[in-house]
Amino acid sequence: ETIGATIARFDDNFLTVMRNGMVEHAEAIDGVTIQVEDAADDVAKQLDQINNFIASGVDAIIVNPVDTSATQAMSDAAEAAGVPLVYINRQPVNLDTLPDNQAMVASNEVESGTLSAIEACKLLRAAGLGVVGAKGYIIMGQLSNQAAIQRTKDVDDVVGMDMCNFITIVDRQTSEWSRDKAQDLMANWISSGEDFDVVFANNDESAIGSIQAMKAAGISMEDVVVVGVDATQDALVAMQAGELDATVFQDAFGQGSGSVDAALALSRGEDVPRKVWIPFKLVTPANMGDFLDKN
Amino acid sequence: MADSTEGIGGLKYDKTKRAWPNELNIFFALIAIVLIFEALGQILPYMNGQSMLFDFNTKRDGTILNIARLKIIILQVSIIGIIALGVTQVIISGGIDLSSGPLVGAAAMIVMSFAQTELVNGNPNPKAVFGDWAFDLPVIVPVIVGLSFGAFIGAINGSLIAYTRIPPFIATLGMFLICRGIAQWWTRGQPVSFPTEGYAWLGSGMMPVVWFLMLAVLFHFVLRHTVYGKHTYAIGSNEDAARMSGINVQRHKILVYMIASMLAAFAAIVLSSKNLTAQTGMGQFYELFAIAMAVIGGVSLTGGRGSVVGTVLGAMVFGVIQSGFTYIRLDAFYQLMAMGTIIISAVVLDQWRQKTGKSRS
Amino acid sequence: MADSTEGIGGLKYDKTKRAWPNELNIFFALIAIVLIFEALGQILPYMNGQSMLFDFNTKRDGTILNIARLKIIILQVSIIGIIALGVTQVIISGGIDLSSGPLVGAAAMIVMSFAQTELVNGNPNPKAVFGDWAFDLPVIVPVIVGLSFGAFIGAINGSLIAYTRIPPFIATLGMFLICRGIAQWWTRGQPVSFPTEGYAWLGSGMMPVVWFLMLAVLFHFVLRHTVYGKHTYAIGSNEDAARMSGINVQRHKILVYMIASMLAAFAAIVLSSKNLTAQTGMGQFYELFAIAMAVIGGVSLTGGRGSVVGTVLGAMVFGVIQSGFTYIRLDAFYQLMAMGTIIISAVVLDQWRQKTGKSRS
Amino acid sequence: MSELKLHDMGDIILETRGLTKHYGGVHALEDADFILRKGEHVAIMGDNGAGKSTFVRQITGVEQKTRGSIVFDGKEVEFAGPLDAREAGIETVFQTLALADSLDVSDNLFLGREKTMWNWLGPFRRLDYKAMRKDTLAALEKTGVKIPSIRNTIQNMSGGQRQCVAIARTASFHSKLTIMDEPTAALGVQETAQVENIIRTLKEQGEPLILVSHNMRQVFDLMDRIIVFRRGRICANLDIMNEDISGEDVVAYITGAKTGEEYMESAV
Amino acid sequence: MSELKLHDMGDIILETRGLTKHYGGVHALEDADFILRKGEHVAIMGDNGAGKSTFVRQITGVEQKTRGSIVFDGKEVEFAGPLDAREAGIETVFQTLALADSLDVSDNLFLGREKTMWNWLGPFRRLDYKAMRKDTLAALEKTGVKIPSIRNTIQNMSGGQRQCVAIARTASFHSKLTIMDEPTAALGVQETAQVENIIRTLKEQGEPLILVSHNMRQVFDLMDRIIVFRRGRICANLDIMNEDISGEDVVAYITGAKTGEEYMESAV
Ligand SMILES: Nc1ncnc2c1ncn2[C@@H]1O[C@H](COP(=O)(O)OP(=O)(O)OP(=O)(O)O)[C@@H](O)[C@H]1O
Ligand SMILES: Nc1ncnc2c1ncn2[C@@H]1O[C@H](COP(=O)(O)OP(=O)(O)OP(=O)(O)O)[C@@H](O)[C@H]1O
Ligand SMILES: [Mg+2]
Ligand SMILES: [Mg+2]
Repeated sequence: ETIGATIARFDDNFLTVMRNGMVEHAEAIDGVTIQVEDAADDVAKQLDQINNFIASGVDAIIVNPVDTSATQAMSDAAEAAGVPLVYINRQPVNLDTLPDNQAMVASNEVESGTLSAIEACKLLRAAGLGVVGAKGYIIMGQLSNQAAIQRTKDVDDVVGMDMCNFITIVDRQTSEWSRDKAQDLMANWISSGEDFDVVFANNDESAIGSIQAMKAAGISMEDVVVVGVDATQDALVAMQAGELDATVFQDAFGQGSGSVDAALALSRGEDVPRKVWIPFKLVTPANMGDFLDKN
Repeated sequence: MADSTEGIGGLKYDKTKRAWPNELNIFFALIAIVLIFEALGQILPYMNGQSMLFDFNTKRDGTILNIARLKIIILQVSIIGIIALGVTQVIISGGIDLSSGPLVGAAAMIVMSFAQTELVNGNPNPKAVFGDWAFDLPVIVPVIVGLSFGAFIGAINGSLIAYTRIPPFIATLGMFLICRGIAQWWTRGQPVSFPTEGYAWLGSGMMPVVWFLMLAVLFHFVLRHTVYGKHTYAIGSNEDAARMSGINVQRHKILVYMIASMLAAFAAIVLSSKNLTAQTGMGQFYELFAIAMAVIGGVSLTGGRGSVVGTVLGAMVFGVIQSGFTYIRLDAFYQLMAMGTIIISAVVLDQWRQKTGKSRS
Repeated sequence: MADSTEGIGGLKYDKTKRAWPNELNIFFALIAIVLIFEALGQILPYMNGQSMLFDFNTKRDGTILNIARLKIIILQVSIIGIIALGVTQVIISGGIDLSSGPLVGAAAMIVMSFAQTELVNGNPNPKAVFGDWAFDLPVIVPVIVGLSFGAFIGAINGSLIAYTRIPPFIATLGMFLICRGIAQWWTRGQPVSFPTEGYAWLGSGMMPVVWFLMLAVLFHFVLRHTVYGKHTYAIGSNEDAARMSGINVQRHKILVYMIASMLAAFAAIVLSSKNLTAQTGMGQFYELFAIAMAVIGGVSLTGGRGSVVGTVLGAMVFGVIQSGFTYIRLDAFYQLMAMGTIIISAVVLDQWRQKTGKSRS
Repeated sequence: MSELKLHDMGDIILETRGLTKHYGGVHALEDADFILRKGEHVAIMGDNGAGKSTFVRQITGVEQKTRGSIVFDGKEVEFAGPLDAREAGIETVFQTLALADSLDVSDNLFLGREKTMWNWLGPFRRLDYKAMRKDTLAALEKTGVKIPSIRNTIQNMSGGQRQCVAIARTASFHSKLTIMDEPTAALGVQETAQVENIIRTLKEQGEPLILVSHNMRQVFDLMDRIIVFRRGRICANLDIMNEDISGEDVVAYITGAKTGEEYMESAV
Repeated sequence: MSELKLHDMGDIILETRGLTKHYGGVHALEDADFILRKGEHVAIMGDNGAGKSTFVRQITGVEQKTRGSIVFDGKEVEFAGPLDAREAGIETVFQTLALADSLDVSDNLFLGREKTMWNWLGPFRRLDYKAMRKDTLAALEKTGVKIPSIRNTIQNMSGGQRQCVAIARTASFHSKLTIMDEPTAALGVQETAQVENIIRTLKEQGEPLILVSHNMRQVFDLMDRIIVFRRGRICANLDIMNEDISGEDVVAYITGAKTGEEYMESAV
C-alpha cells in the first residue's frame, strides 16, 4: 500500500518530529510505502500535491493542512477520486461535513497558547506582581500563519481575564518563528529602556532567541518570565538551565504514527473514529523530566 | 524576395539556413525530461514498470493515456503561468517584477472578501469580513475589484519606474513588501473562505487551464502583431534608441506594468476560487517561479527577447517536473535538488543548441 | 594637473564641480530617515518625547547616546551585510546571486554538525549528528568546512555562468533550490544545536559587527585598488569589451562567485554561532535583502557601478528602519508596508539627487 | 550678431540664442547663437569633443539645455523629449544611431510610427508588416547599402549597414528640418556617394539640413555654409557659396589659428 | 595563389588559408587567402558588409572561424579568444572599440594589463594608478585628442574621443602585428592627421599593420598594398607602391566592375 502525505512546512521543527513519526512508523509496517511532500506553506501547492497523489494512484492521503480553511477543496478532490484522506495536527474547517472515508487526528490550537500564558500569569502572581502590575511583550510567529494568529489571540484572551489583567502588553512584533529575528527584536526592545517582566513567545525558538538577547544585555533570567510553545529539545535544555519558565508539549511523534494507522485502516475499509483529539500538555521545570526524550 | 538566395544589393544569403527558433529547443528539453521520467519508471525496481503519461493497466477513462496525470501537469502550472505571461512582457521591456507573488496574496484576500456567501452549510458564514452588504454579490464585483486593485498596483510600479527612474528591481521589491503588508493587514492575518458558487466556478476543474491558454493566445498575438508588442521589444532592446525614435517610453512602461499586475490579480482570483479560500501567505515564491518559467522559455533578462510560446513551454517544464517527482516517488529532500538541477540543465541545453547556430555572444 | 581648469588639449574643465559621489546621497537619505524617526518620537503622544539615538534620562552608560540602540542597529544587519559584500561584487560584475540565502541555511547545517559539544548541561548532546569523533573539534575545523563548502557552491555557480553562458539568474535560482534541498536533507530537517565555546565566540556579542566591518574595509580596498576589482567593474560595464581587451572573463567570473559564496558561508558561520543553533529555514529571504542593500547603496543591477561604502550604508538603512519600527512601536501589520515605502523613497531620493548633477540617462 | 539679425524672421526655420550645456564641470556648449534659413544646408565642423553632438542633442530635445532659447519655425520651443522634436518636424540621424539591436531592419525603420490596421484598438492596433517591409526595401535602395536580409536583426549588421538603416529611416519621412550627425563616417565609397545624393535631393526639394561632418570634400561639395565649433563655442560662420574660402582656412578655424571676427570677444 | 607561395616563409608574419565564416545563412567570409609580410602595411577596403570586420574578428580570436587555417609568426594558431591573440602579439582597434563604458580613460587604456604593485598577491595585486595616469596622458598626447579630464568615464565622451582612447591603447603597447578597423572614422581633421602619424611611426619601426579603411586618400598615402573584399571574398590584391594604380581602379574593384586576375575563378 502506498500513502501520500503532504506536510505544511519542512522547515518547522515541530512538524519535522511529526513527520519523522509518520515515516518511521510506516517503514516499520511491511508492504507500506509512504511518500512525504513539502507544501512549503502554500495552500495551492498542497492541493496540487493531493491531485498528483491521486494521479499516481495512492491508497490513502495524509494532509497536514497549511491553512485549515482551505480543506474544503482538498476533501472534495479526494472524495471525487474515492481516495481516503486523513487530516493531521490541525483541525479542518469542514470537520463536521467530512465524507465517510476521511478523518482527523489533531489538537486544538487554542489550548497551546492558553496553557503557557496562564502559567506565566501564575508565576507573575507568585512573584507578587499581581498587585503592582506587570509589563510584557509578545513575540509572534509568521503573520501569514494561522497558528501564530491563534496563539497570539490566546495570550490576549488570558490577559483579558480578571485573574491576569494586571499584565499590560507593551508591544507585539513578529519574529517569523525564527530565533535570530527574535534575538534582534528583543535587543531592540531592550534598547528602548523599558522594563518588562514577561515574554510570551509563539514558539520555543523565539523564546530562546529572546533569552539569548536578554542574557547578552545582562538581564537576569530570574527576573523575567519567558514562556514558549512546542517543548523542543533546545527549549528543555534552556528550561534545565533555569532560563525558560514554561512551554507546551504536543505529542508530535504520536500524532504522526497515529495518522498512518488511521490512513491504513481507511484504505482497508475499516472503521475509524472520525475525530481523534490529541491534548496539549503544559511543561514546567517540575515535570520536564517526562518530556526530555519525546520531541 | 520569397525564395531568392540574394539579399538587398545582391548579397549572397542562404535562406534555407534560417535561424532555428528558440522555442524548439525548449520543446525538445521538455520531451527529453518526459522521456527520462518514463525511462525511470521502467528502470526503478519499486515502480513496477509504471508509466508516467500512459495507463495500460486500468484504462480507467477508456484511453491508454493517464488523463488524471495530464490534467494535473498543466493544471498545477496554469495559475503561475498566468502570472508568467505578464512577467514575460515586463522582462521583454527590460524590467523585472518581483511584486507579482505578494500581489497574488493581497489581491486574493481583498477579492475573496467580496465573494463570500451569507450561509455556509446553512449556518452564518464564520469568516465574514464585512457586514451584510458584502454577501452573495454577483461574480463580476469581486472580479472588477481584483482587476482594479491589480491595475492600481501596476500603475504605481510603472509610474515609479517610468518617472523617478528607480531600478525596477527596487520599485517592485518595495511593492513586494507593501503587498505582503496589505495581505496581512486586510483581515489581520485571518484567512477568508466560503465564496459564492459563481465565484467558485472561475477556478473549478480545468478552468484555470482554460484561462491560461486563452490569455496565452491573446498575448501571443498582442506581442507579435500589435504596436504595443513592438514597442515593448524596442524599449527592452535599447531604451535610449526607443526614446530617440519617438516612442513614449514612460507611458508605455506604465501600461506594461499595469497589464502584468492585472494578470497577477486575475491569477489571484483563479487561485482563491480554485482553493475556495484566500490566505495571506498565498503566492509565496510565485514571482520567482514566474520569472523562471519565462527565462527557461527563452525570455532574456537583459530585455528585448522572448516570446509567449516560450513561456508556456517553460511553464510546462515545471508542470512535468513536479508531477514526475511524485510519480517516481522522489524523496522531498531530493526533489528540491533535482528541480534545481533540471532547471539549470534545461537552460544549458537550450544555450548549447543556440551556440551551434551562432557563436557570437 | 592637480588644480588646473584645463583638461588634455586645453579643454575648459571646472574641477570644483566634480561629480557628487553617489554614496553621499544615500548617506543623506539615512540621516533623513533617522530624523523622521526622531521627529516621530517627539510628535507621537504615546512616545513621551523619547529619542531614538539619544538617552537623556538615564545616562546608563555615562553617555547621552543610546548605546544599546546604536549597537543593535548595526548588529542586526551585520550578517546579511556580510552576504551583501559578496553580492555587491557579483552585481558589479553584471551578475546576480539568488543562492546566497539558501546557501546560508545549508552551510549553517553542515558547519554546525562539526561544531558540536559532547555534553550539554552535563548531559550527552541530544542533537548529536555524527558519532564521537565529531565532538569538541577545534573551531578551525567547522570554519574550514564552511568556507570550503561555500567555495564549492560558488565554483559551480561561476562555472555554469562562465562556461555554459546561462543567465546568472537561472544558475543561481537552480542553486537556490539545490541548497534548500541540501539544508533539509543533511539532518532530515532536525535542527542542530549546542556548539563548542570556541565556535560560540565567533558570533557572540558584537563579533558579527567586527567581522562585517573588517570585511567591508578589506573588500573596499580590493574593489578600488586591485586588478581583481578593476576587472570586476570592467566585466560588468561591458563584457565583450573586457573579453576583447584580453581579460580572462571566465576565470574571473568563477572567482567572483566563489568569493560571494564564501562570504555567504562565513555569514552562515557567524549566524549559527550567534544563535547557537542551525536550522534548515535559516537565511530565508537573505538573498533579497542582500541585493536590496547593495542596490539601495547605489550598486547598479546592469553592472559596472557601485561600491562597498554604498552597500554598507544601504545595510545601515535597513538597520535603522528595523530599529525605528520597534522604537515607535509600529503595529506589525503596517511594518512591511512602511518598510516597502521607505526603501522606495530612499532610492527615489538618491535618484533625484543624481539628476540634479547630470540629466543624461 | 547684428549681421544675422538682418534677415526676415519669416525666412528662418531654426534659431538658437545663447544655447549652453554644462555636464557637471564640463562646459560642452557655451552661448551658441545659430541661425538656419529655410532651404539652407549648413555644415557643422570642429574637433572631436568640440560640442557638435551636444548642440544637436539640445536642439532635438534628447537632453535638457542648461541655458538659452531655441526658436523653431517661428515659435520658441521647449522640447521635453525627442518625441516632441519629431512631432514638430525635426528628423535626426544621431551619431549613436539610436537603433533597437534586437529588432529587424523594417521594425527599426518604422519605430515609433508603424503602419497599422485596426486603429480603433489604440495601443493594441495591428501592425501591417507587409506594407512596412515593402517600404523598407524601397528606402534602403536609396542608400545603396547591401544587406543579406531585412529580417536580420540590427545586432547582426556591420557598422556601415547600421548607419545606412538610420539614414534610410530619416530619409523616408518628410520633415521641416533634417539633422545628420556624421552620417557617412562608417560608409564605404559607394554608399557615401548615395547618401550624398540623398542630401542633394533634399536641397532640390528645398528642405533645410544641418550636417555634422569631418569630411572637408563632402562639406565643400554639398553645403552652403560652414559653422565651426571650438571648445564648446561657435568660432566661425563661413559662407562658402559666396566667399572665397579654402579648406586650409577652415582647418585654421578648427584648430584655433584663426577666429571669425564677430566671435572675437568670446574667443578662448 | 602560386605567386604568393614564392615568398620565403620566414618573411611572413600572418597567413590565412581558406578562411571562412558563416553566420547561419549569411556567408560573411568565404575562402580568404591572405598574406602579410613582416614590416608591411596593408589596407583592406570594400563595401559595407563586404566582410572586412568579419575577417578581423576571425584573425583576432573574437569569433571562431567556420573553416580554414591561420598561420601567425610561423606557427599555425587556433586562438580561443582575444586574450590568446593579444598574448601572441596582435594588437587590435576593433570597429566597436571595445571600451568599458563606466571606467575612466586610464582604466580603459590599461585594461587587461594594468600596472601593478605587490604582484605576489596574484589577482589581488595592487593597481599603480599614478603610473597609469601618467602614461595615459603621454599616450593621449600622441593622438592629439582633447579630453576634459582623464578621470571622466568613457560613457561621457564624444564619439571621436572614444575612438582616440581605443587607438591610444593599441599604440601604447609593442606588438608583432597591429590591426586597425576604421580607426579614423569618427575623427576630426587634426586627430586624423595625428593617427596617420602614429601609423607612419609604426612603418618606420618596421611593425606590420592591417588597416581597414574607406578613406582612399589615407590608404594611398600610407599603405603598401590594398586588398579588396567584395561580398565576403577577396577580389583584388593591389601593390600600389610598385604598380600604377589609381583611385578609380580601386573603386572599380570595390564595386565589382573589375576583378583581380588571380581571383577570377571564384568571382561572384
Ligand atoms: N554626458 C556627458 N557627461 C559629461 N561630459 C560629456 C557628456 N557628453 C559629452 N561630454 C563632453 O562634452 C564635450 C563635447 O562632446 P560632443 O559629443 O558634443 O563632441 P563632438 O563635437 O560631437 O565630438 P565628435 O566629433 O568626437 O563626435 C566632450 O568633451 C565630451 O567629453
Ligand atoms: N553576428 C552576425 N550574425 C549574422 N550576420 C552577421 C553577423 N556579423 C556580421 N554579419 C553579416 O556579415 C556581413 C559582413 O559583415 P562585416 O561586419 O564583416 O562587414 P564590414 O565589411 O566590416 O562592413 P563595414 O564597412 O560596414 O564595417 C554583413 O552582411 C553582416 O550583415
Ligand atoms: Mg559627435
Ligand atoms: Mg566593419
